[in-house]
Amino acid sequence: MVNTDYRISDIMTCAIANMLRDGETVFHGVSSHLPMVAMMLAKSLHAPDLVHLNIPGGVNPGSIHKSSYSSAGSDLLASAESYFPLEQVFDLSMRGKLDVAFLGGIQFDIDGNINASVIGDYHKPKVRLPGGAGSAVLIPTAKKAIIWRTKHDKRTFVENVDFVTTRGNLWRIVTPLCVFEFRNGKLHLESIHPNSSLDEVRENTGFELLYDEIKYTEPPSKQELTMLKKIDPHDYRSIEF
Amino acid sequence: MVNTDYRISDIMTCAIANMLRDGETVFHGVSSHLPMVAMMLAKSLHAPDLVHLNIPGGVNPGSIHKSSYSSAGSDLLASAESYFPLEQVFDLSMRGKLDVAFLGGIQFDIDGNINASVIGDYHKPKVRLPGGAGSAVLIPTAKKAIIWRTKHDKRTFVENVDFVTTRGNLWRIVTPLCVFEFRNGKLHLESIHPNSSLDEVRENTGFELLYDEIKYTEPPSKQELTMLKKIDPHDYRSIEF
Amino acid sequence: MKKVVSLKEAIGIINDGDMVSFGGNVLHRAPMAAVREIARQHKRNLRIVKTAGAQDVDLLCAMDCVQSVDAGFISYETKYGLAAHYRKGVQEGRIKGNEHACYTVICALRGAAMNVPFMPVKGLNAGDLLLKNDYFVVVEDPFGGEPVTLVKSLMPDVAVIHVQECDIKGNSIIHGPKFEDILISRAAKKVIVTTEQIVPESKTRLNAERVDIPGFLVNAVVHVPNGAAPAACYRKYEVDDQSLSAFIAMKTKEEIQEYLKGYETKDYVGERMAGRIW
Amino acid sequence: MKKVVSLKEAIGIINDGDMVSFGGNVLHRAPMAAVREIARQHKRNLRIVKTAGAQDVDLLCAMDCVQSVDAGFISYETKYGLAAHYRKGVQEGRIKGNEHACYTVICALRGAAMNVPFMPVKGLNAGDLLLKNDYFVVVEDPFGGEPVTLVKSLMPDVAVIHVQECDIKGNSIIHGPKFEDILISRAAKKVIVTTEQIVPESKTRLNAERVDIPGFLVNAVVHVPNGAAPAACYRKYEVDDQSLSAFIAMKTKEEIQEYLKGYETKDYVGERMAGRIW
Repeated sequence: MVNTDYRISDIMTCAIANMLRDGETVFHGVSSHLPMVAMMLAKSLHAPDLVHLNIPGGVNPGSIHKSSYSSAGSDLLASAESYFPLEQVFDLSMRGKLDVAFLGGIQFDIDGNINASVIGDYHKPKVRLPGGAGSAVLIPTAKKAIIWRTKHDKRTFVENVDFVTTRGNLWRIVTPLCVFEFRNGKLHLESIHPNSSLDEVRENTGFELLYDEIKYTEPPSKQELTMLKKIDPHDYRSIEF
Repeated sequence: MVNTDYRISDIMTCAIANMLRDGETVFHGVSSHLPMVAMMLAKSLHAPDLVHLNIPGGVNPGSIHKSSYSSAGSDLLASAESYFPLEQVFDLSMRGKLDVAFLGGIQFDIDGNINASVIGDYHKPKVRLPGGAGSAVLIPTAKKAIIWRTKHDKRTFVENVDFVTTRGNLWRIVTPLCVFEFRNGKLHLESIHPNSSLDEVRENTGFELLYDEIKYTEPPSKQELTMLKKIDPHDYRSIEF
Repeated sequence: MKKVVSLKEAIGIINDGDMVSFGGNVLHRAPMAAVREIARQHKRNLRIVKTAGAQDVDLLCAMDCVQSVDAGFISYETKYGLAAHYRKGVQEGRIKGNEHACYTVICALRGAAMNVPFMPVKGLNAGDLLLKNDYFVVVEDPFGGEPVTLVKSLMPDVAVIHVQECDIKGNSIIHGPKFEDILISRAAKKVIVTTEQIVPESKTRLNAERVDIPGFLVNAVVHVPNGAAPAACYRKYEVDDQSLSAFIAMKTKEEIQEYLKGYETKDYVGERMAGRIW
Repeated sequence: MKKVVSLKEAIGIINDGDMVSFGGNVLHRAPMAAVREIARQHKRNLRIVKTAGAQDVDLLCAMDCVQSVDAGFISYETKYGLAAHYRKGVQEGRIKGNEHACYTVICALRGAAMNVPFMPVKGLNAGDLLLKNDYFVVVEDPFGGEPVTLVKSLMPDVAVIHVQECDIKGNSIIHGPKFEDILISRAAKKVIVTTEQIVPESKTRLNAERVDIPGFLVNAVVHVPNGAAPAACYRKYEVDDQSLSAFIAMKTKEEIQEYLKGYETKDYVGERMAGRIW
């Protein structure tokens, strides 16, 4: 079943792109190349009026070809249609007008708790993580919070997170193996990627897998792969792998 | 003693200009032609580094020749050196960094209470006045609040104001007859204009005149009058008279 | 999806009872064509929010469109005198005049932009405004400092803003002073932009960093050259002295209705633009 | 009165124990020459405030200049990995890592710009950040709504900002993204601007509406071409990959001291400008 024409990064990018609807306001932050490419893909295919928001404030950048080392760089403003910087993106989300926010995290548990802060005690941490950046205010306020994580193992999907940077109201988590949906207060297995299996997901997840039926993530279409080559010729979507 | 070379508006303008020091940040609002001219005069003579702030946000406008009907117009920005709009002028004052603010008012009493709101009851006013604009936040926070008023009568300088729009911390009140100084919680007669007299001030003031000695306001100098003709050729300083 | 609409359609967005905030300041870049259309459509019980208003507020007060006015200053400037209709409405008890300190309007709108119920305000710590108005309250500082004044947020339903340039997506550029227009565009739930000129998207994109209101915040765009008149519009026109003086001399609703009628051709000149396929 | 000074003089404004806020964001337009000079002058116990920092914070942590860091995110981006010196400092208890949500840093700085002791924040209503940090508190809404989270204001003593253009009065123009630079220039008591270029006053006056930081807010101007390197500076230069990678590989203070020495000639190139009569 494994198609060698696409990689895990392509599957994740396309899966995320397909979660985005036309006209939505969508924000990604720093170190977020994969969702950035997914947003451009959605905009190029089914969501032309998607509103692309980012840290440097470039609304609907015309291109992301120059974003090699940063998804928060000036290049996003240089080709944009207007200026709407981070401060105001946050305000927008507070007003309930941010449809989708992309966020990270290091640990997740079945109850939708997210840790991006510390391993160990907050005041005397064993490991000080980079911090949740926008998570603690965007996950509670964005209409749909999508988390992506390029690692899927038992250290990431844990029984209990070490610290709750924020919790609740997340919408989807996209990993190299599957998509989780958060509903009724629990993470549910929404779909398994075509490159993976129920067993593999189970072996790499530290909590019980909840699901109604086994579904598989739609593999990238030819059209999507062709478009990906065009909008992301330098393969920034794979930087984290 | 009356010198026909200058008018009351000239005396007031020069008196105000002489209250301003070099390097100070100074703000005037709407309907404030006289202080606006005074600021330009001070800047042209003894205070070249005075920072002129205003509602449209033009920092240090190069000219006020076009401000015929408004002291809040775009002309102040058109010839300015930078943009610092009203919102931020207020913030600046809150931070204790506004040196001088020019404000109006309709009634004043000896205790430094200022009314710019209503005559009669606040909720059922006999007369609804325009409102105190910035007064209620600028008088408490600007280092020196200067009030100018082109009327000096017993309806303006009253025993008790009808409503306290704000109070305290004013510094000077300049009228067509005199200058009041606010100190130790009371208005004191600081100087009488050369065109007026102690009797005239007393007859037109509704509260007791406090003073240590009788002083007279310095009359406009030749240099000041010459400069006034240059910076205010259309005599905006007399609009309110 | 089509944002460029007629003035009538745009003002149709406003409901009776809405909280409405206008751009501009006193005699400058007030959205007067939109204000006139609000009067023509007989909107009722509007709650107006503006730091410093003049003919916009006065005209709507004259035409019985207004329930309350939250402002720091309502008056023309020296040359044109006071806002007689606003004063009369407040004095007769038909209109509630909620006096602010300009800055407290700004703070209340900042609260709306951040979607919090109040904003702390330094400076407003004395006088009767604090005592007579329930939108101010003084609280203890939970971090242990001095007592703090809070102003209740003002969350406009609609912001109405007149700009010099706007494209069909709503990306708007204001030349000259912006007054509180950017703030109200963020504070309001919906934004109506009237514009001197509808410019090509390629032009706004060239000036992306200078776009003051991004299109995705804008609900309706109306092409109204001279849409701020008789107020001034930077780089376009000065105050129309004759029109303003004439208005200020008017006493009755009938006179003002005639005045509004006199502007119809001018105010509706952009209708053709709205009809066009873009 | 003379604002154009040497880098050494400008950084002399900063006292041990000061709260200092840096402009830029992660790898972009961070005031790195100024940061290096802070390290060379062995400042101690600085309390750093920034929404999202990288080498600026990491370098000062490595050189023991830092007491606490209030930030939402401290890390390089994907390609360059984590901020090892910051992490180590926090893990060893030498540095207090006050985690914010980027937005709560912004709100805390807004509080400083308005000189109020706290700012209400929508959104931060769940999780341990609220419980573990004394700079957040949840209070009743005195206007009768839901409970409200307040963040304690962060009032920087000094803001340090790198810009592309500045005149001798301090009027500064930032090209491209401004990040939180304008906010911190208003929030801080003093402002140090380092600039790629000192431009004639006539040039800033021509672009008055585009001046991001008016001169009267600026205490010191330093001419430092490449003053953001190895971070990127829009329209001037990209990230200096080699320098950044070299730094990230360094483990000891001695190595970093050498690294700082290697920048001295570049960082002090503007000294001659400071000496000139303007």
